[in-house]
Amino acid sequence: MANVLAILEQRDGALRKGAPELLAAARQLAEAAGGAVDAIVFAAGEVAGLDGLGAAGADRVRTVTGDAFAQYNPDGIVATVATIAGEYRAIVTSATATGKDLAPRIAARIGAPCGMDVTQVEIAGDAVRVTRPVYAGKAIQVLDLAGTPVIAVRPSAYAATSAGKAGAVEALAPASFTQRLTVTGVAEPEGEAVDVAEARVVISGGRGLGDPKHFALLEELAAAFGGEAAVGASRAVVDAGWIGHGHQVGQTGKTVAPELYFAVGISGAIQHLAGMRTAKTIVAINRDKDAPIFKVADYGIVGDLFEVVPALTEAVRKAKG
Amino acid sequence: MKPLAQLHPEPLPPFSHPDVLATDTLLSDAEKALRAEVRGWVDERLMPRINDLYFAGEFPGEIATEMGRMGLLGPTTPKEYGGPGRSSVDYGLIMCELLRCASGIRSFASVQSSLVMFPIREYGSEEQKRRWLPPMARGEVVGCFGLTEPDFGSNPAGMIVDATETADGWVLHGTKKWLSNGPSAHVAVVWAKTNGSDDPKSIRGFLVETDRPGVTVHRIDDKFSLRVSESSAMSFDQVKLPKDALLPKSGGLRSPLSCLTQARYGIVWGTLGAAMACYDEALQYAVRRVMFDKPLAATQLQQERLADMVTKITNGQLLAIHLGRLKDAGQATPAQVSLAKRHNVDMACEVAREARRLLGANGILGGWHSMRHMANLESVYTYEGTHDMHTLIIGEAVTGMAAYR
Amino acid sequence: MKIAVCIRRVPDTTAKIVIAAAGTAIDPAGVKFVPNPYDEFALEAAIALKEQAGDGETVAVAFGPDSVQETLRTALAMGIDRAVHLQGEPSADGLANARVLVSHLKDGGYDLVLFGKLAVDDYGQQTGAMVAELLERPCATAIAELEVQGGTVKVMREIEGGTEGATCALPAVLTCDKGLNNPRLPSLKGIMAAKKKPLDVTPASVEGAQATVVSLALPPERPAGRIVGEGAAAVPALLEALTSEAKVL
Amino acid sequence: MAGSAEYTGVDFYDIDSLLSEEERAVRDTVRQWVSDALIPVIGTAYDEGRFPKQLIPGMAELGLFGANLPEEYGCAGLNNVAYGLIMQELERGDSGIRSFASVQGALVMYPIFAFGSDEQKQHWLPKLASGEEIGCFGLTEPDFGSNPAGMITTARETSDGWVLNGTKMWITNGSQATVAIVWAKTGDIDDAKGIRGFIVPTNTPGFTGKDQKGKLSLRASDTSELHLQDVHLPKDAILPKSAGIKSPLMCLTQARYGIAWGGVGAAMACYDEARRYAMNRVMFGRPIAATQLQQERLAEMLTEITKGQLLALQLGRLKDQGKATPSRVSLAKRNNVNMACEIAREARRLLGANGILVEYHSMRHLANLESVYTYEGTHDMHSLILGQEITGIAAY
Repeated sequence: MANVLAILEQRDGALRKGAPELLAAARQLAEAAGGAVDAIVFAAGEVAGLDGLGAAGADRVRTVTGDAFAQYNPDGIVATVATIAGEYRAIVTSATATGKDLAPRIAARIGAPCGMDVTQVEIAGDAVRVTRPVYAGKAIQVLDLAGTPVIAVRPSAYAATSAGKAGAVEALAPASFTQRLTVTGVAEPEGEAVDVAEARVVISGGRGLGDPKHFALLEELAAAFGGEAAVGASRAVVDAGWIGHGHQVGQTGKTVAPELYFAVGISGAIQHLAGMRTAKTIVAINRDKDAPIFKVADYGIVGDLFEVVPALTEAVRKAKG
Repeated sequence: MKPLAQLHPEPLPPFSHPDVLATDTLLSDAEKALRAEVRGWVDERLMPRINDLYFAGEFPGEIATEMGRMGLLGPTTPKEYGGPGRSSVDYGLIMCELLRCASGIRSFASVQSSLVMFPIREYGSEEQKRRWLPPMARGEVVGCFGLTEPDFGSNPAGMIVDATETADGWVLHGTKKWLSNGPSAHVAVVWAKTNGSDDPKSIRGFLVETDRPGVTVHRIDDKFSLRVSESSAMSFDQVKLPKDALLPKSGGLRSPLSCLTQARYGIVWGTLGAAMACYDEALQYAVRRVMFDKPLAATQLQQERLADMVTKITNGQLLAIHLGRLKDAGQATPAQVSLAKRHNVDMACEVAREARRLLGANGILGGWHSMRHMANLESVYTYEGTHDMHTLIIGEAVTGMAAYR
Repeated sequence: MKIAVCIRRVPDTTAKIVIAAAGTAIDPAGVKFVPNPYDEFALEAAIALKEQAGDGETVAVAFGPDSVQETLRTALAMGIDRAVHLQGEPSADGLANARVLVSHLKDGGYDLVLFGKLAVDDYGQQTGAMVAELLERPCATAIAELEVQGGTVKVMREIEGGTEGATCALPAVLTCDKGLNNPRLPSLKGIMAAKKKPLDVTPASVEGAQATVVSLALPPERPAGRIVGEGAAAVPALLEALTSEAKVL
Repeated sequence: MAGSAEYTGVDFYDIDSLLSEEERAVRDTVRQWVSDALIPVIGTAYDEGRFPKQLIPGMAELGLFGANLPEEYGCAGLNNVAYGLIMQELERGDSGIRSFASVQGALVMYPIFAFGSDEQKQHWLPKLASGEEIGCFGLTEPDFGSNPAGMITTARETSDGWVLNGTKMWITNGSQATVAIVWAKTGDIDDAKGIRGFIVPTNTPGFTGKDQKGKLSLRASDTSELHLQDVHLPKDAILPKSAGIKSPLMCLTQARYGIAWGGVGAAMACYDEARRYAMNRVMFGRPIAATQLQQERLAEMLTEITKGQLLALQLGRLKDQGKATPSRVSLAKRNNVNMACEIAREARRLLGANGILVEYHSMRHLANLESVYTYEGTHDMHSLILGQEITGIAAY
């Protein structure tokens, strides 16, 4: 009962990014508890990349295969995980849309507490102790969870490690379940490969853009980063209908923690700061040198974004070769 | 739309100034003649259309040369440089009549005279004076003055615009804000720190033609005040200047501040003009407007209002004339100018507001003048040293202690 | 159709957070409390579904101290028909709280139970899915589109890099995300009418909570940054800093 | 940029604790609407000098028109404090928008409610509450501003109705109204007791409304002149219970009551803008909020606002008890508008040169408030109303 189960996500036979980071978190917890890490993957068939999971920290990889798992199938996953939950000290998922959907279902099924959006997980006596931002990052809560807690860990909170574990793959039969919800499919918009919540670089725009069409400037800058950058936005411009709400960063939007965050023409309302303050490096570009955003930014440029952003795009393009 | 001036139910008589304490006896005949001449020109050329210009947010550019012909630009400039060589009191009377019409009109003349021609005269080389002053006095060349920056309003010593000396001249870089006349100016007097220094002592003045590569003028249009004046910001992107762009005798923050003292002196007189215009309008209205079967002017509350106004104006008249005489004697100190600027602007703000209020509902209409003055004076309250800054300058002068830092 | 909307009362998102002396909760003094913003999407969805159907009943349910009655009345003012106050102190354990809600919901005959995606105080983001699990009903979380036709529910939710469609049958449990709708403001007539709508109070308490708050603290301040320069001319300096100092390029 | 942070009001003395939950809910709803719908469009509307008509349906849907009239007429049936809070929040946005709601509620719906027949009430009030009909109030005449009893508009009774003739000026909503409440003399021209109110659909032949152009204040509100030339009205156009100059003055008391609250709202907006600006604007290496002169300015503003809030609230409580006499209303209108004028001016001054730019709000309020200072009884008239109350002697 000292082992940790990490539920990995896949889509169309490819592991979703964030698996190594989740395994790193599971590894640390398992070592503190004196146990091993099991990864589990639900899929319709073969999943590429399972052989690399040992290196990332999985002692064992359990695969559950069947047509029922061609799409995300929470009912099937919950039923199967519930049958093996007794083997584990804790169960972890990524704090993604899918992982956060899944964690509380499993917790409720097995009668365990659930820790959501966790940035640090450790053993504290009989409990599993989790650290998590609350009030949109305006405060940090430490919570002790009894039983076999189900914990959704933020993808950016742990760095992948090279653990060199066995990673032996074993098949597990799915448990029988009642299909209550049927996922009919995933639509991926063209040309918008990176999600704000997942991107290594986020470039957010606010009212200072002046007009919705000027988001094109930010898209060009994102493109210069070559597919690892996404465009975000402040609440004001989302509410004004300049860009879809999926781009909103902040207390009522997405909380992001990219390595590099650009706030362009964003004054820095407290709701926005809450959503991006854990970014590793923050750059602010604003014509108002007194804007609050400069108080949280690591680097600031005071100036007209219509001059600065194109120059920056050009410079990044060159730097990236 | 009909010109707003024609919207009056009945036209008011031409402007005449109040003179309760016979302050006119302190002026010479020549001074009074000059005043009458300027007043006549303003009444004929500007008053009929000033409200329409205000609504449209337009400066009547063609008056530059007319003003030049009348000797209203740089009037204290000596004759050898193309000026009429008038006294400071003359200059004040001109400012008074111009602001009686509109703050934006006076600002135009004041920038040209006190902020452009004055520093050239004071800090320029002989060659610069001969080249620039005569066409400026004629109104053929228009100037503007770049001192304030977006983040350095009351604190010009903090400026970050810089001029770096090169082998064959200077390179100017940075942004200035709140330059009156900017959009029509041919040349700007720009104040910059030099050679990367952060020391206010390194500040020098430069004559920058606005058509030089790297100079960009941004109009500021969305204004509730000074709508007849052309406000702007001006940015200098690595602008190359020849060696002789430098005003050779300028040095340190003291130089631009001496220009401001000239401009503030003009404001002392100008605001007197605005206050007198509002008072006169209110008085003429009060004697004509009948309510409860008698003219407003026959009621105690309006009489109190008018008495307050005229008392304040009389104080302002005495301050202005006395300060002018001191200045002509070479004795006016910057703190004395501050005292009069602070007082007369505040006085004019109060008089304009009370005049507007006496005009009742009509007072919000653009066919009348007091509310326009009231809005303009808010800018005057803030520019050339805010009211608060003058409080602290006077405070420093009387206590010996600086409280603004 | 009978719809329950489970709502919470939270500090206004503009509120400055101050930690109470005990170090496990915020100090509520001077903090303005509002309905949880995500719950407003759920309330709007419920009211709109009823308006669309032309009949049915909408019920707002809240578990919490007496102060949640103000939030329930806001829901009534928006147009919810009646309110149920489960009177008690919620715990830090979402599952224990979910059981309290289920004690009311299980026999309520609800076709649909709606939640906000999360509450902007504790960010627990779990009660809705747990309630569904305990009620053994289908569940979709964080939905941004909703269509109910006959007994069938069609939803869309945003996931990383795309949108996920799903269907289920009524009765169901849904949690609502931003984008689902534009919540209406309570009208003045609605505010007056809210006073006359039923608000039933039932004492409730959590049992068997398995989560304990150890501490609540303010996050570390970010170290002060610096202005690298003005305008486009500062771009090279920025790039240099990102490359050699921050090492993020 | 100005106003990007969320507005949360000004409440230094926990005056919220003196409000009921409904009153706070009403206030919060209107505040939110102003932030979401009004603030984003007001700058352009003001600049262009037009009333933002697109806001009318939203205002009606929230129930902002005649909100203190009974529910049976489609109104919200609020108490007078809640009604006052609506006016406060609307004027936080713009005096012109508050004026619009004020005219519709206090000067059109109120006289129909107070002086109308049952049929008139049933017919007009629900339509005015829903914004289907827009009203205006014709009392002031070009030469009779502070002295409406001197009016020269006449209503002559004929065999089948009435014929109205005259000119009314300074009519808010005049050009877009579908119905006007017009006050006219039915008897001798010197007899103020013969003044009666009439409901005049604005499409009646002989009725014209013309906008007053070239305003430097209340630019987001329509101000018009009404001309009535042989306007024939049916018998039932008269408000049967209207009787003498007292009747329109009762309407003005309603409107002035709203203005006492509106002034507080404008002052709160200016103070809020000035405070935020002072905290952010750095001069001489520190925020200007750190200087004594600006702190004094802010302290003065906050003190005056707090007093104005208490004054408005107490007046509202008195009104709900039927004890808000016209002179009590005069005191509050006079004080709060004057207070708001001072605060708008000082806020503008704190904003420095930026304070003259359209993107900030204080100078717009400053200009608007000059109209508010003058309309619904000028400051001076209220001085004299109070003077008469104190001394028993009329001095006007």
